[in-house]
Amino acid sequence: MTVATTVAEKPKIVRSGRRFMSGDIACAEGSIAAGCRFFAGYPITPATEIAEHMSRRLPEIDGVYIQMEDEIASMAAVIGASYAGVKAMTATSGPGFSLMQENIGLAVMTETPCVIVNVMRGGPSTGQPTMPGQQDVMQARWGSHGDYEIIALAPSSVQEMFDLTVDAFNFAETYRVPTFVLADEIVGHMWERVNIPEAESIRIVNRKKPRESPNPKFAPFKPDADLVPPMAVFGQGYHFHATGLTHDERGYPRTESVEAQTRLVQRLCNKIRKNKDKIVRVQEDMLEDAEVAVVAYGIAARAALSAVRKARVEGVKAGLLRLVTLWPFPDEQVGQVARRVKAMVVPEMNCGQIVREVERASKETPVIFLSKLGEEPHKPEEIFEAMRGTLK
Amino acid sequence: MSKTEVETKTSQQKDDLRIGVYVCHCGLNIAGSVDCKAVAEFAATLPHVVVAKDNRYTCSDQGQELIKKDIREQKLNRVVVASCSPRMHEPTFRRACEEAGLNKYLFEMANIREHCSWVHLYEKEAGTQKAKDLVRMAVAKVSLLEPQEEIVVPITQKALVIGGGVAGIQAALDLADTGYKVYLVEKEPSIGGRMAQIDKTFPTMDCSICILAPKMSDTVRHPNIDLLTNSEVQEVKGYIGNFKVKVSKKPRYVTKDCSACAECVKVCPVTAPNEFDVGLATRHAIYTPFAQAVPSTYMIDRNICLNKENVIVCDKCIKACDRKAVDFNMKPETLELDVGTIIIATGADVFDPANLVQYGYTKHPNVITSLEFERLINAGGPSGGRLIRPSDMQVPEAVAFVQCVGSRSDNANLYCSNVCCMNTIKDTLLIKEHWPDTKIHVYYVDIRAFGKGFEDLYQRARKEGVLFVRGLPAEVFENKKTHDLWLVGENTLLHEVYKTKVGMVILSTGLQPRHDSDIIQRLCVLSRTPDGFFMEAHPKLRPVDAPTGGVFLAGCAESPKDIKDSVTQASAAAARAGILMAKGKVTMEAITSKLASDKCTGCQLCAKVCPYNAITPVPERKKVELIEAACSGCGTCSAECPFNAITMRHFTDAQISAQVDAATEVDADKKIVAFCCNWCSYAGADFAGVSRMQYPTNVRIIRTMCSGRVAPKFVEHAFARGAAAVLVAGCHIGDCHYINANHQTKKRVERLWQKMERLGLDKNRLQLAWISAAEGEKFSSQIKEMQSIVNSVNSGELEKSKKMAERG
Amino acid sequence: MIEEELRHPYDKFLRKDRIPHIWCEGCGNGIILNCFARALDELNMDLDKVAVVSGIGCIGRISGYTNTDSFHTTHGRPIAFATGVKLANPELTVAVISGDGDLFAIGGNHFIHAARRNLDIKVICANNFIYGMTGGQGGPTTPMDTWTTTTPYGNIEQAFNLVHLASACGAVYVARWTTLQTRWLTESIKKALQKEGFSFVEIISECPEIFGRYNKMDTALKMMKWFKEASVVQNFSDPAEAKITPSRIVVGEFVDIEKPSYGRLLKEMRTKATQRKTGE
Amino acid sequence: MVLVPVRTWRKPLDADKVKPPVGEVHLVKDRCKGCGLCIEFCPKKVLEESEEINARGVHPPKVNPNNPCALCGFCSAICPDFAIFTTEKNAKEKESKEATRE
Repeated sequence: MTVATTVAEKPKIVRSGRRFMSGDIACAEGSIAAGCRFFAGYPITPATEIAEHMSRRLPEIDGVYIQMEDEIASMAAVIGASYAGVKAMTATSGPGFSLMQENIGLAVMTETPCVIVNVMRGGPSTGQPTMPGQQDVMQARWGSHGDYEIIALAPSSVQEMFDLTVDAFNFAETYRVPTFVLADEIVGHMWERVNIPEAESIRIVNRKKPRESPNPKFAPFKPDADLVPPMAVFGQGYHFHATGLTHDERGYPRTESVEAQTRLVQRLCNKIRKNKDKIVRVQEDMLEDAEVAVVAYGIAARAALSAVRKARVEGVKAGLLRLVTLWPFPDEQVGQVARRVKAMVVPEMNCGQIVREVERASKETPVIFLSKLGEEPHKPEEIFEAMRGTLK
Repeated sequence: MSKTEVETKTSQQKDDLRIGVYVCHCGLNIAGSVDCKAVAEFAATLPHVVVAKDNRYTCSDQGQELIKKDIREQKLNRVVVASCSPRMHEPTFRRACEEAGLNKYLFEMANIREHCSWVHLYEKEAGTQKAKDLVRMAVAKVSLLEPQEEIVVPITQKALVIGGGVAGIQAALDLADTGYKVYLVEKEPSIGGRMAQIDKTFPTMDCSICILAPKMSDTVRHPNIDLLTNSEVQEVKGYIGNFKVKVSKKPRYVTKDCSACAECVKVCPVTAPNEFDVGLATRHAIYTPFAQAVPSTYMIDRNICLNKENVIVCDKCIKACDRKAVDFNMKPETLELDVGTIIIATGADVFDPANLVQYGYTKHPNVITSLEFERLINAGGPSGGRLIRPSDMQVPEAVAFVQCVGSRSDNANLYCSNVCCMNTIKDTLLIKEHWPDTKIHVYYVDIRAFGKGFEDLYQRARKEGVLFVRGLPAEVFENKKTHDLWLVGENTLLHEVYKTKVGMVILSTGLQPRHDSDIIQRLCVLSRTPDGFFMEAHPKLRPVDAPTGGVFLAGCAESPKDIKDSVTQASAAAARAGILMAKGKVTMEAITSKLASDKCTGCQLCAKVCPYNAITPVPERKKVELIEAACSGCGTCSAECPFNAITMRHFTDAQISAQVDAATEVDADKKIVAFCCNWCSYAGADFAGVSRMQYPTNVRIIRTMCSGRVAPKFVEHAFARGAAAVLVAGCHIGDCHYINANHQTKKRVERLWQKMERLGLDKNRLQLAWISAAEGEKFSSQIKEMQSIVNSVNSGELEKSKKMAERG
Repeated sequence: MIEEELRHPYDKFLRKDRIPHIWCEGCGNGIILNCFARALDELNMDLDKVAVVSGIGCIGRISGYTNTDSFHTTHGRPIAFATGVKLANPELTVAVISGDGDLFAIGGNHFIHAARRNLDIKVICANNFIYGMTGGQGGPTTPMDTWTTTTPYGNIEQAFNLVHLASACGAVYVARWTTLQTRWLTESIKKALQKEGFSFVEIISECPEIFGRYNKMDTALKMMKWFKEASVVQNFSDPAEAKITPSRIVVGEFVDIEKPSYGRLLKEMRTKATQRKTGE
Repeated sequence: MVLVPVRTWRKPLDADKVKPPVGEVHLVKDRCKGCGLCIEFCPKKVLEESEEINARGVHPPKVNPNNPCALCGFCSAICPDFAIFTTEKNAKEKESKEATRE
């Protein structure tokens, strides 16, 4: 990816430098920096600004923005673009996310690198379009039918909206898997200063290309050691076939074979599970000597941080474990912390989703759940009170 | 002249009728076997006759002047001329009357030539007696005639030419150049006809297609000509000046975009013998009949094309065509044309010599027809102009021509085909030109070299050493190995048998009427002469007019003729049609029906029988309505009406009864009263006259326009008057000039027969005969046959039949 | 025989290791595949630049048989998927081959919008009036009064007139043929493949095993006989009048117009965008 | 279309020159599913059902030697199973050479 400083006329691809922008725009810029040249979407609060920004930016840089007739189509188009060799993304929120689920399954089955941004809002159903939420965390993991693994990242700042979108593309390309950016209304609409690095310094991963040249025996779904098959794309002469049906390494349907089903589905899960350590990321704050830990992600993590700081001032040994990767879930990291602390507090803007994973990972250590629904995110005081409560 | 005026005027005239009778000698044509003076003297004794004269040629200027003079001076208000057939001179005398200020419908003719003098050449007395009767009948009718006003109808100034041979092309071009719109209908894919198939033309020996091709392209390019190939006339309705024609146009399956590049032909997988080359060459399913075809657009013969119905199995031509001109979705169209005149130039068929087994055509490969010869000798033909024997493709050393194949023979056509002699002579010279050493024998009956330059050509052939032998071969044998041929026959000049060996025999086949002539005949209500060709209105004076007004004949459709004659006749026909259209209007004879609404009860019987739907029922008023313009005057409605509500102008009940009365005034019991339709039977009787066919003198012919006019009451009236027998004669079923009016004739006569049987009468006394204009023979024999019936009638029988009318 | 098999002229358009295909005896899908191959052959297309996309249903399997890049999407989504492919790589010729249920029931929305946008893809619809793979249920094209497993009392729904729908939505090329008219069908597929913009070819395709069996035409021959007797070619007649009834199947080309494709407009818009000074 | 009735009884003189190509039918027997479309719609009735039973348990068509193939190729166009195709007879040698070259 070259920086477009050469021609004064040409708009820059990566708008490096310190900039003030909203989370949605940062996400859009991040995708572009990561090499996204195709966006298909459908207007929905609070993700619309991403589409709007893409519609302005992509044409400048020979990208494609298209507003499809619905989110089903958007997701299908994204898969199509990816198979045509272009990095592709869509952005939506709850209801649209639900519509996308079937084709997310198709993306999983056909191992399509693509990024789905879900700026979460209050549900269920139409719910509260303009209010924040973290209610789609489990849907992101289990939303489509069948067994599979995906990757989901949770930004909690505008800067992260940029950075994690880049990472999301890198993961998608590395593991040929749909990757989610699970933001929320607040992070999406929040304006902050963002530091966009120089293009060269941005790490970009591109999908593996087939090492063999086109030949009749070519097997498009034959995995390497990392369980990820190199990806051929349309128009390069491989004449390969891909299908949502259970298939063999040639890509041909195997609708009756137990062996094929087992092999395929297990590999689809294992290529993520076996590479978990390369994927999972968390951020630790003041956990070294902590007696109580807050486990949080997204917008909740920001309140959690000030709560921890406040606690330290009050003499409470508190720390924060911020989950950057939600899926695959960071069991080890949570487990380690759990073993060190007396209790854990999990604030989420839902009725308890990630907390179940935390409980699973933290064994005996007591876990206090702080639920929040509607406009207001958690207040640091609430989290602080909860921590102090655990130590009484 | 309004109806009431007419009535008052005639009623005045009733009181003082002043009739002039003129008996014509027609040289000796009449005077030879009829005592014209006596007839004139007799006429003078008839009621209201104030002038009765006989003269040599009434149709001459003097004759006509005399009539005019008498009308003026003697105040004649009715005129009778006893001379030839009204079909010949009625127009002449009507004009004379008109010029003298007498309404032409106050004129009547007595046909004492065709119907009397010529058919009773040797019975002067009886002939004269008959002539007197005929005059008596004419006078009886004329005294009841009323002045009539003719309606004038406009003429559509467009012409239809049927047939795109050289005659049709010429006629179309002439009319188009005159400025009339012409529809030229040709059923083949290209115009050109026979002439296009011929190599050279006699006597000038110039290349046939070379002189025809320019005319063909003129035709297709002419702004006034609408060329409809692959088309056939389906229906002709209406009348002179106002024909409505339906033409069905078969699809070519190739659009006008065709550039005739022939790429399609190269890939077409099916072949068939090319009709144009008489099967000597091959064509494909997609083809053009010949190089110079017009239009040049190719066409697909769906009969052999692999693609049937909706399934396109083979798309080779479609793919081969750059211009995307192949279109299997083309559908047949029906075009409706309004034309004022029709020229029939449908040409002739070639006699099929396979029927004459002695010549071995279709058995011996080297026996060919003159048409096959034309294609062989033609540089553009299947052999590239080499005269080769089909058996071995070798040029023969000796050839023989056999003349009159299918002509002038009892077991084929009786007539001379007119062109074969000269065609053969031309062919012999062509052979001599290319292969001088070839021995050529021509076996003939007579050599007919009658035309301009023909004799020279004949002599040239003789000088070139062509051997002309009088006497046709009795048989042609083949040497199975060499396929050489032996001709065996008698040289009737030297009275010796000849046995000649040749490499090839050319049968000089004659021409015959189109196998499907009957279709055109029916559509345009034409007549045909015994040889089957279309009959002209008059053999001398109207040789290109058909009997039906507004229809004309050109080329071989009328009789076998060569190119020159065809072109001449075509131009003549075009001129005749042009004259009609130039007038822009035509007066319809005032012989149509009139309805007396007060007598009409709305029973609708008339409406049911009217062939022209000219009568429409008006049930709410319990009446019918009569559209005079649509009426053609057959009179079958009037014959059907039980309430005498319909009058046929110029053929009223009263007038016809008066003729019956007059015909039966003396010796009724020996007489035959014959009702003959104008177009066929009356003309048939004329034809008998023209052919001098002798038959008994006791028949009295009453002319009606159609046999459908003959009401049962006329027949009953004849019997009531004591007539020995009655003949009702009309066109053959299907040939009726009024579409199907004669079906009513049949029904009515059958009803009469039943009645006669019921009354115990001898139904043979009423005869029904279908006699065409060409069947003079049939007419005379019909009269001869009826004699026995006449003789068998006894007084008792007569008395009974006199009461027939009264009894139900 | 093997040696001949190698020489079947169209083998090069097929994934030979997948032939014979799964379709029933006499199934129209095979004829459609055949015509598609013939079209590619006659246009002498670069197979590297052709992508075949299909949805769910019997005909959906077709993408598995064409020797091109191919994708077998979820039910109803081939057009949406194809949108992504075509826009991401404009030099590909993208053919969507799918069934009437896939394209017009579950996928109907994508069809009308792709046509509206004049997206440069070729949609070939095998219309067999029924859901074959699921055993013969009624669908958006099932004629009135027809018997299917879900219309046991006869179908009471009006059927879609697909060519009318396509032209109303703005398709630049619209044709309908039966599988019997392979020649015209192939020509239409060729036209569609060459034309810029949203092209639609509807193929009335026989399903003797299911539709036929339920409706007294239990062999391909019987159904073809119906096509032969009922079909009427009416090129460029009003698609609204192009009815399909037991006695009449109006076939032909209905629309062939020129209109800039979405791709072309997108390209033009891009040039505008790139030349624009970024006001920052 | 009805032309003037001419008795076309002779073998046209150029019959041997303008011989339309004769086709040869090739069957991929084991692909045939026996739908019979090729048999039904062959315009020259070249094909008929055979007695033999192929790998798929149906009767593939067989060629009737009395009816020469016109090479329209419809059998191959209508075959749903790529089981039949035609080539030009005399062109066969040259074609097979090519085949081996490939």
